[in-house]
Amino acid sequence: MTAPVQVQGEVLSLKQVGAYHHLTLVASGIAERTQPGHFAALAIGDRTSAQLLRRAFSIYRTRAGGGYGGTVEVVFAVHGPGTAWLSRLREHDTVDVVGPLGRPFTLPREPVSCVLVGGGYGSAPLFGLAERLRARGCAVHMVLGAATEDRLFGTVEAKRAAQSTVVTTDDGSAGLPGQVTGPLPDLIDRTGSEVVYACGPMGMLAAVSRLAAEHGAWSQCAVEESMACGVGVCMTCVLPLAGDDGRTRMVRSCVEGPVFRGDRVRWADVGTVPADTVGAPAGGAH
Amino acid sequence: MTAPVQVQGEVLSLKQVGAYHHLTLVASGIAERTQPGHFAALAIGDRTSAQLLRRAFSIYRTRAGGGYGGTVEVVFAVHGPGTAWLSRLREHDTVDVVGPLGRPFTLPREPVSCVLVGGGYGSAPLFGLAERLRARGCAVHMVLGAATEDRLFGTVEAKRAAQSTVVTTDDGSAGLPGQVTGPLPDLIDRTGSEVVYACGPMGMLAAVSRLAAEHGAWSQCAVEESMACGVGVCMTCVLPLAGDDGRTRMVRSCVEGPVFRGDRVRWADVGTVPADTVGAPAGGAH
Amino acid sequence: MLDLTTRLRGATLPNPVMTASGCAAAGRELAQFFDVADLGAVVTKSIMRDPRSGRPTPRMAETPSGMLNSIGLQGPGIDGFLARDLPWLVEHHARAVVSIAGSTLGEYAELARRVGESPGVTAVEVNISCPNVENRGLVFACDPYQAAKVVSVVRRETPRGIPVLAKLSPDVTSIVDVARSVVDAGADGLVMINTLLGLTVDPDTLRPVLGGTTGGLSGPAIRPVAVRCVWQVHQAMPDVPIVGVGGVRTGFDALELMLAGACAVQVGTVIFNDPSAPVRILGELRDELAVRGFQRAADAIGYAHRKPDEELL
Amino acid sequence: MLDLTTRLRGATLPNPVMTASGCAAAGRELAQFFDVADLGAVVTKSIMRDPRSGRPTPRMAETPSGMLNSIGLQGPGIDGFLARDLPWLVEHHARAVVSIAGSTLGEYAELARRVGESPGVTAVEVNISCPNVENRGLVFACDPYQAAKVVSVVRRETPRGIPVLAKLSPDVTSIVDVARSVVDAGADGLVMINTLLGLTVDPDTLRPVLGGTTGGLSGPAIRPVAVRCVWQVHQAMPDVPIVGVGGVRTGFDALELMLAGACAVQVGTVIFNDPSAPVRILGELRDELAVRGFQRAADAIGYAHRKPDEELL
Ligand SMILES: Cc1cc2nc3c(=O)[nH]c(=O)nc-3n(C[C@H](O)[C@H](O)[C@H](O)COP(=O)(O)OP(=O)(O)OC[C@H]3O[C@@H](n4cnc5c(N)ncnc54)[C@H](O)[C@@H]3O)c2cc1C
Ligand SMILES: Cc1cc2nc3c(=O)[nH]c(=O)nc-3n(C[C@H](O)[C@H](O)[C@H](O)COP(=O)(O)OP(=O)(O)OC[C@H]3O[C@@H](n4cnc5c(N)ncnc54)[C@H](O)[C@@H]3O)c2cc1C
Ligand SMILES: Cc1cc2nc3c(=O)[nH]c(=O)nc-3n(C[C@H](O)[C@H](O)[C@H](O)COP(=O)(O)O)c2cc1C
Ligand SMILES: Cc1cc2nc3c(=O)[nH]c(=O)nc-3n(C[C@H](O)[C@H](O)[C@H](O)COP(=O)(O)O)c2cc1C
Ligand code: FES
Ligand code: FES
Repeated sequence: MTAPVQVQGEVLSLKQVGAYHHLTLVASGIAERTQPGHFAALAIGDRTSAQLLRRAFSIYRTRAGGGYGGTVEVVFAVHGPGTAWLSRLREHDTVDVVGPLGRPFTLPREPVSCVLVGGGYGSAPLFGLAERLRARGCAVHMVLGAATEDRLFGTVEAKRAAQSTVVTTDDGSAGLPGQVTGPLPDLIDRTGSEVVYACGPMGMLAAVSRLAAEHGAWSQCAVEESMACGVGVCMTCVLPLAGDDGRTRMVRSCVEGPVFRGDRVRWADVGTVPADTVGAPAGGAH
Repeated sequence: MTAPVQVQGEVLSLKQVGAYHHLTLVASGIAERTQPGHFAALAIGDRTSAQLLRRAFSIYRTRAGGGYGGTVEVVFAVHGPGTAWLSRLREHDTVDVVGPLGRPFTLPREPVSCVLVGGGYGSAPLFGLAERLRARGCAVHMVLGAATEDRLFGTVEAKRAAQSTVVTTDDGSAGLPGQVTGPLPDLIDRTGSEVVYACGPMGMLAAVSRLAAEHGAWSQCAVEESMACGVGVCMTCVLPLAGDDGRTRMVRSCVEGPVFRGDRVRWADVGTVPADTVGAPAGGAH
Repeated sequence: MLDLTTRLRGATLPNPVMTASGCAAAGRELAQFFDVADLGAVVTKSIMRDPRSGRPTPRMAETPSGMLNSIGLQGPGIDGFLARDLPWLVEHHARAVVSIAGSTLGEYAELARRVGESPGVTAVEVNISCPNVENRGLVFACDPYQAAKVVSVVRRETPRGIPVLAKLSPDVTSIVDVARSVVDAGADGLVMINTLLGLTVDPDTLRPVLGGTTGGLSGPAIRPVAVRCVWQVHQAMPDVPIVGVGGVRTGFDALELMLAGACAVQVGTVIFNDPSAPVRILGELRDELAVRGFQRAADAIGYAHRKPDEELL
Repeated sequence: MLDLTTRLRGATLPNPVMTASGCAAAGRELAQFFDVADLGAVVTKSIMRDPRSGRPTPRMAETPSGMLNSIGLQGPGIDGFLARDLPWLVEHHARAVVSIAGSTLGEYAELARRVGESPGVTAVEVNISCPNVENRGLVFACDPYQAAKVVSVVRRETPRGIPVLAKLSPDVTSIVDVARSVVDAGADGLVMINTLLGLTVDPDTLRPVLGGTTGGLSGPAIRPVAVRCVWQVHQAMPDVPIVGVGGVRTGFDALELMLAGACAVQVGTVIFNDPSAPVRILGELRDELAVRGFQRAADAIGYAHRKPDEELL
């Protein structure tokens, strides 16, 4: 695990990209440490802010510091007060950032074919990943999906980053109508991909890891669990994961994730504590 | 009492003036109703703000609306989180304003001489007052005092607004060394002033009203009591005031003030409930 | 058309939004910002038998997402209230819920009688968060037995047609126990919650800020406690009307209290932030209900108690 | 040089700032942001006898200036804790305050014994805000008698040299009564306050947000309640060491709890906002003491109880 740093980031730019906001912060020390799949946790407002909890965002891109300390970029959708506050930031405003956090994507040792699946802003961490994979001689194929065209992120960039790209939208406003899971099985088979990397909504991740397994590929899924601290001290971000010993434990997705082996996450049981979990209550919930 | 309005003010400008900030808001409906001594109550932050209570500021100046709705101006010192937030406002930001609030200064029927005493930012409401007084043929003399030169407000404007101006600073960094109460007695006598208007710290107001009385003048003091609502519903802003019937009551300075007859305020008892107050507890505090 | 009608035993209100006692005086000042008749009801500042000066200043301190107050029930006394305040509310077609506070059972009884005799009273709210001078100054609300005694005398002295609402304090080990005993004593409904006891120290004097040393904590900071209290009591006594109060700032906050079991809500501290909050929140509540497909506000009462699988409307 | 030393009966700490139980795990993660040995102490997440999965998610909800949590005491159990967590703290020269939680008196006794036998324990903090499975699931902390029983067994099983601190819940009618009875039962000090019981409803599901339905309210929102509890108990028992906890975000917040009567403070929820908060706050506390002319942190303890006229230093 790379040790995270806590720095006062300075807003270099904030741009609207479709339904999303693309935020670039000058934040020294983070770029150097970041690998694809890492995330950053941003504080909302100043010391008098009523929103105490940090907001977690996948790191989209970083640039190691020249003179002025390196930058880190995230792409976000406005959801509630925290992201609304972030969307109102202006140049030179400061944001307290902690990162890089979590376990990044695991890269294959061999130069195998890989499929990268991104749902909505979930594509953000995949471009850096694609770069790393290709540097290792892996063939990279991307599937980007979203509800509507404006919720797709990076379709143009994908063309550069991947050998092939498939785009899907639920409403058919761009690419194939339907979900990323439509083209996926055939793509895995056709490209003989051995690993599927995915980032997006839990439902999508569950489906992707199932399909990957069915088609003989490993899957690496970056999950999105509600987090209070992002650094491993609060125990709010847990999900049921089967360990090497086959036993299920409630693990913290901020430090043991956000990237997990898809076949280890008990997708159907997320949001519950399965009865066979280590330390599960004899008689129902605690 | 003029009915106040609640409007979304838009920041037209925010300028640093010595130790203070001069904020101009476009806020229709307020200018038309404002008289010297009225105040405005500004909300801090948006709907998620942790600072719930409005901040009260004397109205420095207003301009009745041309096309774009009129402006209201306040001058403030950064004190805590609320004024700190206000000091970070930028053009076009919106601020929820309620005003005009409270009872303004009472003007003399006759064209008498008046002394206007301002402590620190307390001079802000006096310039509009001076204008009104002179329009009625009153002679206007001003005494502006502060701890240090940068805490004086409007000394230049005072020269235009008043027949004569005296400036004092505690440290002698500008004008006479000492406090406004130094030159006051002589000034009242020399100018034969019949009314002394004052706005500033409570200590100053207490001294001014005593001196005014001693030198045969009425006094009108704009007080500054800690306020939660500013509109008369919370009962936090009270001070002990002797009524026409000679009996003392705890009165709300936001609606029955902020301007009071100096001889009616029980200055020495502010912060207490005098035993002879109407409804005072038999055995100590409630 | 969305039906916002709310029923408290013995009283029907056009909508569920009221002002909270002590945060709207007797309505007059707020009439500058909206028509008080538009609200479900205006709850008046707790009135005592005699005129009362209240506590020394400072009477308030701002706290994170809340405030502390120690007003000390300053007021004109029942005579002044009935002569000047109540008639104004009646003239302006507001539904007046009169909050009463006493320091002895006798005072509560007298207040109930006086208020009950007056025309135009929609309901009586009994503020029992007052020290009982006959019982070592212990707060009535903190003892189920004392709380019940107050409610029973008030109920006895109040005309049948006028509902008596008992306002409870959250500063107890079991609010359900207090709720049960005041309901058994005749309360027609419950108002929850009053402020939490708090204290803050002045950075300059290094002494308590408030003239009253301790004060009542209110505002959005305490909303989760209010929602929890409403939830617990509604679960224990689903048929007892509950008026939810505590930190309501938006229409969803109001709806949240109703989903937890309240049939009406009160807006308090947030009025200081936004004097038109009660009507704003009423409008927002209407929208929150509408977008979720509720036809009647009454259908939202206690909705959050349904099993997760019971699908939405 | 300002003397920050703090004394708890039986233990002396270099400074008054600790982490709050459950907000710093066992220190390891925070060591990425500061040296855990710089703090007065690290209080570990309440440990139970057996490994524990905790409650289903969602386990938290943000609230105005606070949050609700229902973690359900997830943890490795005492064996795992003593094997992996405690040794790490000792190696890193942190003063370890071990928080224990049980569901029966027997569990508390066993935990106290196991912890007491282990090297490097600075103090034991007893989390009594747990349901007593042997008594209809009633929370120990809500009953002075049950609370006292837990504390007495823990005190009995813990080596004399190690202070036992009882952590109290604010959700009681009289925190002074609970404080008195646990002190009589042998508590060497008190930790106040644990979270307030709260609930919030999800705007989408219209059901309680938390997997545990209700949760604990924490953060700056509750600070005035924490300060009040510390104030009341220090006034009643000036000689009992109190560790203040609840909403500490700045050095003045820490000082405020000390002025009210605390000899040490804990930082909890604010760590989630700022992982280096404990050391930041320690530095700010030093400054707040210095600017006010305090030579020793100990001189600030209970300072706010002095008469207004007793002039400052
Ligand atoms: C590892 C990780 C990576 C993420 N990457 C991105 C990204 O690249 N772009 C993006 O737009 N969003 C991302 N999210 C989701 C993002 O954190 C939430 O949308 C955001 O926290 C919502 O904050 P809010 O104040 O707008 O909403 P609110 O609902 O007000 O948030 C309230 C609380 O709930 C938490 N919360 C709410 N929704 C989520 C959620 N979906 N996931 C986690 N916590 C949540 C917040 O952190 C906060 O503590 C990521 C989440 C995680 C855990
Ligand atoms: C009628 C009136 C006119 C005023 N005019 C001016 C003016 O023209 N320029 C100016 O700089 N200040 C003026 N003040 C004082 C100004 O309201 C306070 O400085 C400001 O509210 C402090 O807010 P804060 O958040 O910075 O400080 P905080 O201490 O964080 O404020 C916390 C709470 O205490 C209240 N409060 C704190 N100090 C004061 C105070 N001195 N008076 C009233 N309430 C206070 C605030 O309203 C808020 O509710 C006036 C006050 C009143 C009552
Ligand atoms: C300044 C102030 C005065 C109050 N006075 C009273 C009162 O007289 N009687 C009463 O029952 N409650 C009183 N309350 C409590 C409120 O009615 C309400 O129960 C509490 O503040 C929680 O609601 P809120 O968070 O919306 O303010 C007062 C609250 C405040 C802030
Ligand atoms: C996520 C979380 C977990 C907690 N776990 C524990 C615990 O295991 N044992 C305990 O005694 N208190 C626990 N607490 C309570 C805190 O220690 C503290 O008493 C409370 O949160 C108030 O302090 P704060 O406002 O600084 O967080 C927990 C609090 C939070 C927010
Ligand atoms: S978010 Fe706190 S432990 Fe994962
Ligand atoms: S500030 Fe609320 S009554 Fe004056």
